[in-house]
Parts: sequence; C-alpha cells; structure tokens
Amino acid sequence: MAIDVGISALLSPMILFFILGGFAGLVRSDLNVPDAMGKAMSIYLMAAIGLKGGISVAEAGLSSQFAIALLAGVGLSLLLPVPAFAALQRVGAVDRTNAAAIAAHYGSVSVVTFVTGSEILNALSMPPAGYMVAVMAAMETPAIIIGLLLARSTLASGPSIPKSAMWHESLLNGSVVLLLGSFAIGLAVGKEGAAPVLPVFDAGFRGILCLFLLDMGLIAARRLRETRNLTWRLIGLGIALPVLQGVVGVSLGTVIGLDVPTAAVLGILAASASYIAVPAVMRMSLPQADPGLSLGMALAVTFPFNVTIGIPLYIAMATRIGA
Amino acid sequence: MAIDVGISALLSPMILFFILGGFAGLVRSDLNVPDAMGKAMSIYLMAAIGLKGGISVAEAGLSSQFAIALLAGVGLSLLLPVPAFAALQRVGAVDRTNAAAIAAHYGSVSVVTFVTGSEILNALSMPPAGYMVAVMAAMETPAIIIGLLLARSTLASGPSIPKSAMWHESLLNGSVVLLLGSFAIGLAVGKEGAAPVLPVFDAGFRGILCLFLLDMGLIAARRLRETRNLTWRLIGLGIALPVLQGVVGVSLGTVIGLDVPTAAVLGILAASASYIAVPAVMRMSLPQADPGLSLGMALAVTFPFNVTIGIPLYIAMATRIGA
Amino acid sequence: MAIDVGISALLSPMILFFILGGFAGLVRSDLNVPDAMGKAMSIYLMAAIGLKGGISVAEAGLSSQFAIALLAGVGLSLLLPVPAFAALQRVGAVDRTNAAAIAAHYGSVSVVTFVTGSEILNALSMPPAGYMVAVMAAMETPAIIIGLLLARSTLASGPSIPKSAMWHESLLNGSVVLLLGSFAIGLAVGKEGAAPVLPVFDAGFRGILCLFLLDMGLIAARRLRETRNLTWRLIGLGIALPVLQGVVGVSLGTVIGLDVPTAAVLGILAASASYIAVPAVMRMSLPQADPGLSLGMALAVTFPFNVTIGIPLYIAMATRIGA
Amino acid sequence: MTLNVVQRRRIEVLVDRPLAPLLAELARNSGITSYSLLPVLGGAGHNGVWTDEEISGAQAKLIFLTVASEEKTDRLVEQLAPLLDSHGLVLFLSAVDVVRGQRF
Amino acid sequence: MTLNVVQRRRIEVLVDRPLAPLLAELARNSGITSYSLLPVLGGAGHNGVWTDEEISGAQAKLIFLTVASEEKTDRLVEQLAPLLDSHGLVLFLSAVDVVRGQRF
Amino acid sequence: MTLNVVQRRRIEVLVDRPLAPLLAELARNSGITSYSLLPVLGGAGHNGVWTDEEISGAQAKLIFLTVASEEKTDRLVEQLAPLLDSHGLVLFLSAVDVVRGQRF
Ligand SMILES: Nc1ncnc2c1ncn2[C@@H]1O[C@H](COP(=O)(O)O)[C@@H](O)[C@H]1O
Ligand SMILES: Nc1ncnc2c1ncn2[C@@H]1O[C@H](COP(=O)(O)O)[C@@H](O)[C@H]1O
Ligand SMILES: Nc1ncnc2c1ncn2[C@@H]1O[C@H](COP(=O)(O)O)[C@@H](O)[C@H]1O
Ligand code: NA
Ligand code: NA
Ligand code: NA
Repeated sequence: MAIDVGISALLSPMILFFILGGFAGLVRSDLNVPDAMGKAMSIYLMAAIGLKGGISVAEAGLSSQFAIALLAGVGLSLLLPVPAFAALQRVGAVDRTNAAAIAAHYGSVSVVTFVTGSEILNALSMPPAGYMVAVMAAMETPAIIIGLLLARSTLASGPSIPKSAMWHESLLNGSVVLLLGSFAIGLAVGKEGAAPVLPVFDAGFRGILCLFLLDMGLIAARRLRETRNLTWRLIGLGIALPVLQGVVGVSLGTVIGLDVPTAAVLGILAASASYIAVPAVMRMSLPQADPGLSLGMALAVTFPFNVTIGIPLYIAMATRIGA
Repeated sequence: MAIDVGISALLSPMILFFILGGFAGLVRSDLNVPDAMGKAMSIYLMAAIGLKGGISVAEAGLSSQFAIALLAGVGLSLLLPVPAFAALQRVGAVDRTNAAAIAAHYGSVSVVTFVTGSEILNALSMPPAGYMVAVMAAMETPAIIIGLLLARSTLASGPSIPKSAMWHESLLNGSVVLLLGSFAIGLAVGKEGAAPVLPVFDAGFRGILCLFLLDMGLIAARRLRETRNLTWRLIGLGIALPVLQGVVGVSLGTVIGLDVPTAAVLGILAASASYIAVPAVMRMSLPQADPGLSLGMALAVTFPFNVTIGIPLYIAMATRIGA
Repeated sequence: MAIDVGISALLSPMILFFILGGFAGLVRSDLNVPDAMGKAMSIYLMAAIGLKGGISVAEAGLSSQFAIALLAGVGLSLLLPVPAFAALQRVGAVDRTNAAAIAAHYGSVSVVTFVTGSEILNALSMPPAGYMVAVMAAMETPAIIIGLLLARSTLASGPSIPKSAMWHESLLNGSVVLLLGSFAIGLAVGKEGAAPVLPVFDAGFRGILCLFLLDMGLIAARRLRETRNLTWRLIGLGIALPVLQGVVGVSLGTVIGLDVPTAAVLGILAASASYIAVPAVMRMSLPQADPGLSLGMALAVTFPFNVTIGIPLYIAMATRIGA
Repeated sequence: MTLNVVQRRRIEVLVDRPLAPLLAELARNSGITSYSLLPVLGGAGHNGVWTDEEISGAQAKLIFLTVASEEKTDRLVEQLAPLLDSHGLVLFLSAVDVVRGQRF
Repeated sequence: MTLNVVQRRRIEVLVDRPLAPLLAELARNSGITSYSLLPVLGGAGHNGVWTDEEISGAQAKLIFLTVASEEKTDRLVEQLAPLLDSHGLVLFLSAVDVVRGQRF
Repeated sequence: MTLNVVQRRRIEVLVDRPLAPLLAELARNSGITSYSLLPVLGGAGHNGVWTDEEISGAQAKLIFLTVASEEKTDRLVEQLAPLLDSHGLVLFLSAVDVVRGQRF
C-alpha cells in the first residue's frame, strides 16, 4: 500500500513538474519563472483552497470535529518547536538563535505541501475534511511566538522592530488573511453561490499547481546550490524532523478520532516546514539568525522530501493505524 | 427590490473578495498582489469584455439603438464634468486646477465598475446590450478634453508636454485600443469563430474578476490610508457625485429608449470615475494637480461606494422608472 | 485552397489579436503587457505544447517516423544557416560576424510560430504528429553551433565567456528543458493521467495564445519602429529566407514520408527564426554582433510574415505536393 | 589609473513615470541624448508615502539617470529648475568619472 | 551654475526587504522623513550569492536611498552602526548636490 | 563623524543581462567578490532607444554595482577597458565612503 501510494503520487503530473523544475535547477538551466508569476500563482492557490475548504464545510456543516482538529493543530504548532529546538542545538550543532529560528519554521506549516498532500489524497479518492484549510491557517503563527520565546535571551539587546509590529506581522500576514478570508467567502456563498467562479478556482486548480510546483522545484534546487553552512547533520535533521513530526501528527489525528485522510493531513501539516510566512517574520524579529540555514533546510531539504517521499509515507501510516 | 438586488450583489463572491481585499488593506496585512499580476488581470478583463461585447453585437446585429446610446455616452462624458467642476470648487473648496482634474476623472469611466455592474446584472438574468462595451470605450476620453479646457488658464504657463502627445495619449491609450480592438475581433469572428477561445475568455471571467477585485480592495484601502488632504467635504462629494451622475445616466438611458439593464449600465458608467486612464493623462498635462486628491476620491471613496451600494441603487432605479 | 487557408487563418481570433497588438504598437498606443506576464504566458505555452505532444505520442506509440523526422529537423538546423550566411553577406551586405549571428537565428526555430501553425492546422482538422514538439526542441540549438563556427575568425580575439558556458547555455536553455521535460511528462502519464490538468493546459490554450500574440504584435511593431540599420535588402531577406527555407522543409518532409500536416510543420519550423533562445547565446558568445539587426529581422519582419502569410503558404504547399 | 579618466556630472531626477518622456525631451534640448531609467519601488517625502503597487501607473516613479558634461548639465538643470516644484521632481547632482570621455 | 546648489550627503543602505520599515523608523528618529526604495535583482557578498527569485521575500533586498544634511546623516549613521553586522546591512555614503537645499 | 569612515570607489557598469556573469567573473579576477545587480527599465544612447519589455532578455540591461578599494577598482577597470566598445558597456566611477572599510 505505502509503495502503491508512493508510486501513484510520483507519477502524478504535479510531482513530475516539481521534479522537472528541480532537474532544471540542478543542471543550472536558465529556465526562469518570473517572481511575479510565482506570487500570482500562490495568491491564486491560497484563494482557491480557502474557497474550496469553505464550500465543503458549508456542505458538511460545522462540526465538533472541526473544533477538536483546530485545537490539535494549534497545540502541535505550539509544542513541536520545543523538541526541534533541542535537537537542532544538540544534534545539529547550531547556536541558540539559529536553533530557535529553525524550530519556528518547522512548527509552522507549508501551504504548498498541504495542497500537494490534499491533491494526492483526492486522486486516491480519499478526500480530507474541508475544515483542514482553517486548521492550517491557524497553525501558521503559534510556532513563531514559541520560536521567539526560545530565543528570548537574544531579543533583549539592541534596537529592533517594535513588538507590536511583530505581532501584527504574525497574525495578519498575507497568507493567513487570504486563506481565512477565502474560507469565509466559501462558507458564506456555498456551492451554488460559488458556481460561476468554479471554472477558475476548481477546474483550473491542478494545472496551475503543476506550474507552481515547477517553480518550487527550481527554487528548491537553486537554494540547495547556493546554501552554505548546511552541514550533513542539518540535512539529516531536515529529513528526520518531518518524519518524526509527521508521526506525531498522524497519531494525534487518529487518537482524536479524525478519519484516515484527515489524520493524514494533520500529519502532513505537522511534518511541513514554513518557507514563506516565518522567514519574513524572523528576518524582522531575529535578524541575527541566518536565513540561509533555515530556508535551506525547509525549502531545499524538507520540502522536496515531503513532496516526493514524506506525503505517501504519512498517508500510508494513517491508513495503517486508522484502519 | 432595491434591497434584494443589494443583498444578492453583496453576497456574490466577486464583491466578497473586494471586501476581503479592503479588510486586508485596512488592517495593514502584508497581503500583496504583484503589480504585474494586477496589470495582467486588467488586460485579460478588457480583452474578455471587448470580445464578449463584440460577439453579442454580432449575434444581435448593429442597431440604431447602439448609435443613440453611443451619442448619449459621449454627451455624458462631455457634460458631466461641468457641474462636477463647479461643485468641487464651491462645495469641495479645491482650487481651479484640482477641480478640473477631478472633474475629468468623474466624467470618464471605470472599466472595473462597468464589469462588476454587468456581472451583477447577468447574475440577476438581466443582461445589458453587448454594445455598451463600445459605449464605455467612447466615454473614456471626452471628459479629459473638457477637464483640460476647464483648467485652461493653468495650461498657458511653463514648458509642458506638447499638445499632440496629450491628444495621442487620450485617443490611443491602452484601454481604449484594447477594448475597441477586442470588440472588433468579437464582431468579426462571431460566436462560432470565438468558440475555441471562450474557455479562457468566458468560463474564466468571473474567477479572475474575484482575484482582480481582491487587488482593487487592497489598493483602495491603502490609498485611503495614505491619502492626505482628503477633507470630509471631498469624501462627501465622492459619494454625492456618483449618485447624481448615476441618476442622470439612468434617466437619460430610459428617455432614449434603452431597455432596463442597458439604462442601468449607462447610469453605472456615468456614476463611475476613472482611476487608470485619466490619472496618467492628467499627470502629463496638468502636473500641477495633486494626483493624491483625484485618485483618493475616485479609488478610495467612489469606487468602493459604487461597487457595494451604488450599482444596486442604479439598477433598482432603472427597474423602477423603466417599468 | 491556399487562399482559403490564408483567409481562415487570418480570421482566427489568435491572428486577429496579433494584428491588434501590431496596430497598437505602430500607432504608439501605450498599451503595455508587463514583462512578467509575457514570460508567464510563454512558460505556460511551452509546458502545454510539451505536455500535449507527449500525450499524443503516448497515444500513438513511438514510431520510426519520429526518429526520421528528428534527424531531418536536426539536419535542417545544421545546414540551413550556411546558405543564409552566404546570402546575408552577398545580398544583405552585412559583415561576417553579423551574417553568422543572423544565420544562426534563421537556422533555429520560433516556438510561437510553431504553436500558431499547429493551431491553424488543428482548426483545419489537419492535426500534425505529436512528436513534432520534440523535433522542434531538437532544432533549437544546432544552428547556434554552426553560426559560431561560421564566425570563428572573430571568436579568437579578446576575453570572452568560456566555451563551456556557451555549450551549457545552448543545450540546457530554459525552453529546451521545459519543452522536452513536459513532453516526457506527457509521455509518462498519458491521456488518463493528465486528465486532471487538462482544463488548464488544453481548454485554456487558445485563449492564452490570443493574449500572448497580442503581446507579440506589440513587441514586433515596437521593435520595427526602434530598429535602425535595417536596410531594404535585409527586410527583403527577412521574407525571402523563410519562404526558401519553408520550401526546403516542406519538400524534405514530404520526401521522407511525413503526412501532409506534419510535413507542413517541418516547413514552418525551417521557415521560422528564433528570437528568444538564440539572441541570448549570441549576446554572450558573439558580443560584436548587433542584436538590433538579427532581432529586427527575426521579430519585426519574419515573425509577422510567417504568422500572417507564411504559414498558410507552407500548408498549401504541403497539401499540393503531398497529395 | 592608466586609463584616460575624465570627470563628468551625474544627474538623477526622481520623476513620475508619465513624465519620463518630458525629461527625455528636455535632455535632448540640452544636448543630452543618452540616459537610463531606473525603477523605484516606493518612498516618502513631503507629499506622503507612496508605493508602486498602484493599479494606475500615475503615481509610480522612476529615476532618470544621465551622465553628461558640466556644460550640458547646467543647461539641463536650468530647464528643470522651474519644473521642480510644479511637477514635483527631486534632483540630485554628483561627480562621476568616466573613460571614453568624448561620449558623454 | 546659476542655481543655488548646496551640498548634501547621499546615504544608501542595502537591506533585506522586511527590514525596510525599520530603516524608515531609524531615519525618522534622525529627522529624515524623505527616502526612496530601489529594487535590487541580486548580488554576492560575504554571505554568498543571492537573487530575488525566491518565493519567500525574506531574502530579497532593496536599497534605502536618502539624501540629507551632514548633521542628520551623522545621526542616522550612528544609529545604523550597531545594526550593520547584526542585521547584515551594507552602507554607502557619498556627496551629492541639490537645489532647493532647505528641503533636505 | 565619529565612525571610522574610509573612502572607496564605487563602480557602476551598465551591461546587457546575459553578460552579467562575465562581469562577476572579471570582478573575481580583480579580487572583488561583492557586488549588487540593479534593474534598469530602459534608456537611450548611441545605439538607440531600448526598453526591457522585449520577450528576449537579450536586450535588457542591468547595472553591476560594486564598491571596492582603489587598487581593485584599477584592476577591474583595466580588464573592462577592452570590452567597453566590443561589448557595449557603459562605466561610471565615483567616490564613496564606507564604514567597516576592511570589508571592501
Ligand atoms: N531626500 C530624499 N532622498 C531620497 N528620496 C527622496 C528625497 N526627497 C524626496 N524623495 C523621493 O521623492 C518622492 C517625492 O518627494 P516629495 O515631493 O518630497 O513627496 C518621495 O516620495 C521620495 O521617493
Ligand atoms: N562591496 C559591495 N558592493 C556592492 N554590493 C555589495 C557589496 N558588499 C555587499 N554588497 C551587497 O550586499 C549583499 C550582502 O552582503 P554580505 O553581507 O557581504 O553578503 C551582497 O549580496 C551584495 O548584494
Ligand atoms: N551618459 C549616459 N547616462 C546614462 N545612461 C547611459 C549613458 N550612456 C549610455 N547609457 C545607457 O547605456 C545604454 C547603451 O548606451 P549606448 O551604447 O550609448 O547605446 C543606453 O541605452 C543607456 O541606457
Ligand atoms: Na510543521
Ligand atoms: Na463617469
Ligand atoms: Na528556422
């Protein structure tokens, strides 16, 4: 089963475009996705998953399961950085500040990993619950706060961005607002009200995701080439951390009674590491941390691992322990 | 009826995305639509409405109604700036140059307001005549010329862009060329010839409009925050002018015998204020005018007002007096 | 027949949008397609034609015809620059270096001309073989090497980009990687596997092509206006070269046994001149050549000629001699 | 430095995008035919904060950069002076060294 | 030059995009309220090569450019000094001439 | 100024985008490993008017900016000199002050 899931995932056009992008980046092809196109696609994707999540919750009705999953997600985002922080200092041999910054990335989530996981589950006819979009949005920021607390000794010195700005950035960052806003719109208009816009947001979704993953492959490969200071220990952690966090996420999801695909998504979220929202906040609040390290791990190691191997693994795990 | 129209308009995903963008802008979220994406969407939207307008005229055949509506539109664009100019000086207490510049914005039209209005009418199963796209294109520039005449005392002094450049910019500005060109293409190929491209230009239309209005909401809210010198008097005029001009447009449309939805669109066009074509010309020809003022009124006051309240109002008015 | 093909091609929305762009560029309208939008559309188009080509080869199976067509294409790309080089020096009166640079452009291919030709053939219900996408990708770079050999006396002097960089740029340039990569993906997943992404890559294709050709029309017209040093002799060659190369391509295609539409596409590829991949390599390896000359001919003369007149001509020719 | 380096003036004018052709015209009148246009993302000044994210290009700005002889610079600055306030321009002048001085 | 030209300092700070508001704040503290933000495509330095194609804006940089009096410049540079290393800033100072000197 | 300010040279080279790696290479040969790349929207010169809207990046340009010691600057300018005409480069040199002078 695990192998089946893995092969069918690797053969989907989405993942193949990711691999194509990675190949182009590694051989230093001059293939280049303009920055504005990448941002445009990510806005589209977030609006689409928010909207679709909202519509499916409108169909299914609000449930206590939703509230429980939300709590579980926030709890994971708050707690996962702590062991990661310890492992990064002991095993990874990085200093306190960088360990805190990296831990915040791993406690938070990657929207693209979530989307890819959901698409793979859909292709397997195992659709996860629509409310997981909201759970994901809620998981983006708690880890940031923990990361900053873990690094607090560093925060004392020197002039820095006022705290309020940091809070503001964490709570109102673009992806949270867009995800939750589109979710609310989907909830408000329902399936029928959204019908006129579905050709773009539903039919177009997987094709755009292909082009987006092409870009992500390029970016991950280039980042891997450009990253210095990325030791083998850190590369190892970039694989071990998501696997361990994925196990925790899947298990917690199963324990609190989520169905198999939804528990798998909780595992995927726990395993994924942020490379969009968190780096910007860290650059502002922990400028002493090296963004090359955290981005290098999250984007060049963990993201490709999750998209190709991790996601099928977490799905197989959820299927096995959930059955 | 007015309330029904209003509520159903406000609940459409398009308007909800506009409100989401406005919210994100007001709370200073860092949600950000790249400039190139905004421009790409507006090119797409103009090509699509031009094409669809041309196709529907190709279906319905050219009519004398078209010619009459065209004359009415041009007349509105030429005459509406005059009372606006007077009101802006007396009520708004701005100087002659700024009054002329702002009046030109209000005599001209906003493509996005037109599109939003047409979509709301379509959703109510009240499709306006296809030729209104051409009427809109014809209404873009006459107001500019009147605005410059109203400010003519200022035009005498100092080195400035040669007149020819200004005429050129007004008559061949990008949106006019694209709208009329796509209209002509739609007219030439008809429904059948356009079939292969309709998945993009028809099915995709409303979804892209959602993302575009998200961007417009962000822009309007940011403009509102950044605008200085915008007095309460001017904000009041930013609501009073569209309402009055909308009444004139709807009435004229009804008098010249347009059907209800088409008269409503003439009102929407009269009520709308340009924030794309006119500002660029004014910056060239009336550099002494403060673009913050005119853009602030057109984009941050009148546009949101029209999209949320104005359009349902003009439609309700057209329905009442046209019945 | 030739006239029929020509008229039906000229009346397709795609070509009409190209003419609209050309018109806007010639009258100096400020209509402006953002750079990032142009690049985004070309990435989309290349991914789509690669994917569709791969899918159709997956349907039809790999054939010896494919191998023969591939050889013919590479042969054309290697040999066509030689007579072009001679003609450019004798008839065109340009120096050795520029003649070599221009000849390389004409030996290579234009992706957009290929796409436009394929769409016209599809609209005539004469679909060419899917493998021609791979033939096109293979034809991009051989001409570059010949061009550099033809200019070799110039290559000896002065500091320059290392040869390895040049090889790298030729063989791994973005469009080759993207075309062949998407082709491989299409081949791997087949029609069924690609179904979820076809709404974007198939249904959306012609609409996006319209907007892309609008941009190309603008660019070609602006280039025509800005180009200096473009003599009447060179403009004449910008039309004579594609016609002659098109005749050679169609004839060769017929001789080696390709069906009529596929032979027409080989002619279209031979006739087309590169304006994306080759200019970048030439700027690096032959900096003494004037990019204004080669881009002026390829983009402002040959491309518009091919899209409006040349393609129908080569199709008519293939139909006549292939029957 | 072994190369023939000569001193010229570097003129930078921050200007609204629609006015760029006007600057090119004034430069031509001063005998200056070479210039470059640099993008600007945003900024702040006496007229408030701005960014180039506006849908209307009317508020976006760019830097008109040209390097020219002292004499041509003076002519251009003289022509620009009356526009600085009316057209909201910001002007910076500085010293720059170039080789191939006859070109500038 | 017939115009009233006065000398000012041109300050350029290469900075990560998310830090731009911090610079604006420090400038304000030094009495500087006017500045422009210029895009940068990429570069190389002690921390390796970078380009702005990253999806995360966190690595993209810009140039914070302001022209100000000697006095305000000194105040700003003093505030910036401790951040140069911790925040990875790169600072350039040069001389520039402006007209309408009272504005700067 | 209380900070340790030292004078360096600012080198700006306007160059076609595909040639940027060549410049980086020449800079490295001169001992310069830090630089920034700035976008340019368009311009005009002896070879006519250009804008970066071309589909082919072959005509788009950028500014290669580096600040370095007098000595390294001389080495780089010497290497660039023969390319100025053949590769169509435009070169500007000026004075700049930096803190942390050992970095440049
Ligand atoms: N001293 C300065 N340094 C850098 N940029 C400036 C300066 N003064 C004005 N600017 C730029 O010019 C724009 C217009 O200036 P102002 O007319 O003062 O609002 C500002 O928004 C800045 O982008
Ligand atoms: N001497 C310099 N000249 C131009 N740009 C520089 C210089 N030093 C650093 N930079 C820019 O600042 C960025 C960060 O510098 P660093 O902290 O040395 O890696 C580099 O990637 C360059 O873009
Ligand atoms: N004096 C100058 N000042 C500013 N930019 C220049 C200057 N000379 C040349 N350039 C830029 O360099 C490009 C190429 O110059 P040229 O080789 O003279 O055509 C021009 O299009 C301008 O963008
Ligand atoms: Na996580
Ligand atoms: Na109006
Ligand atoms: Na060819």
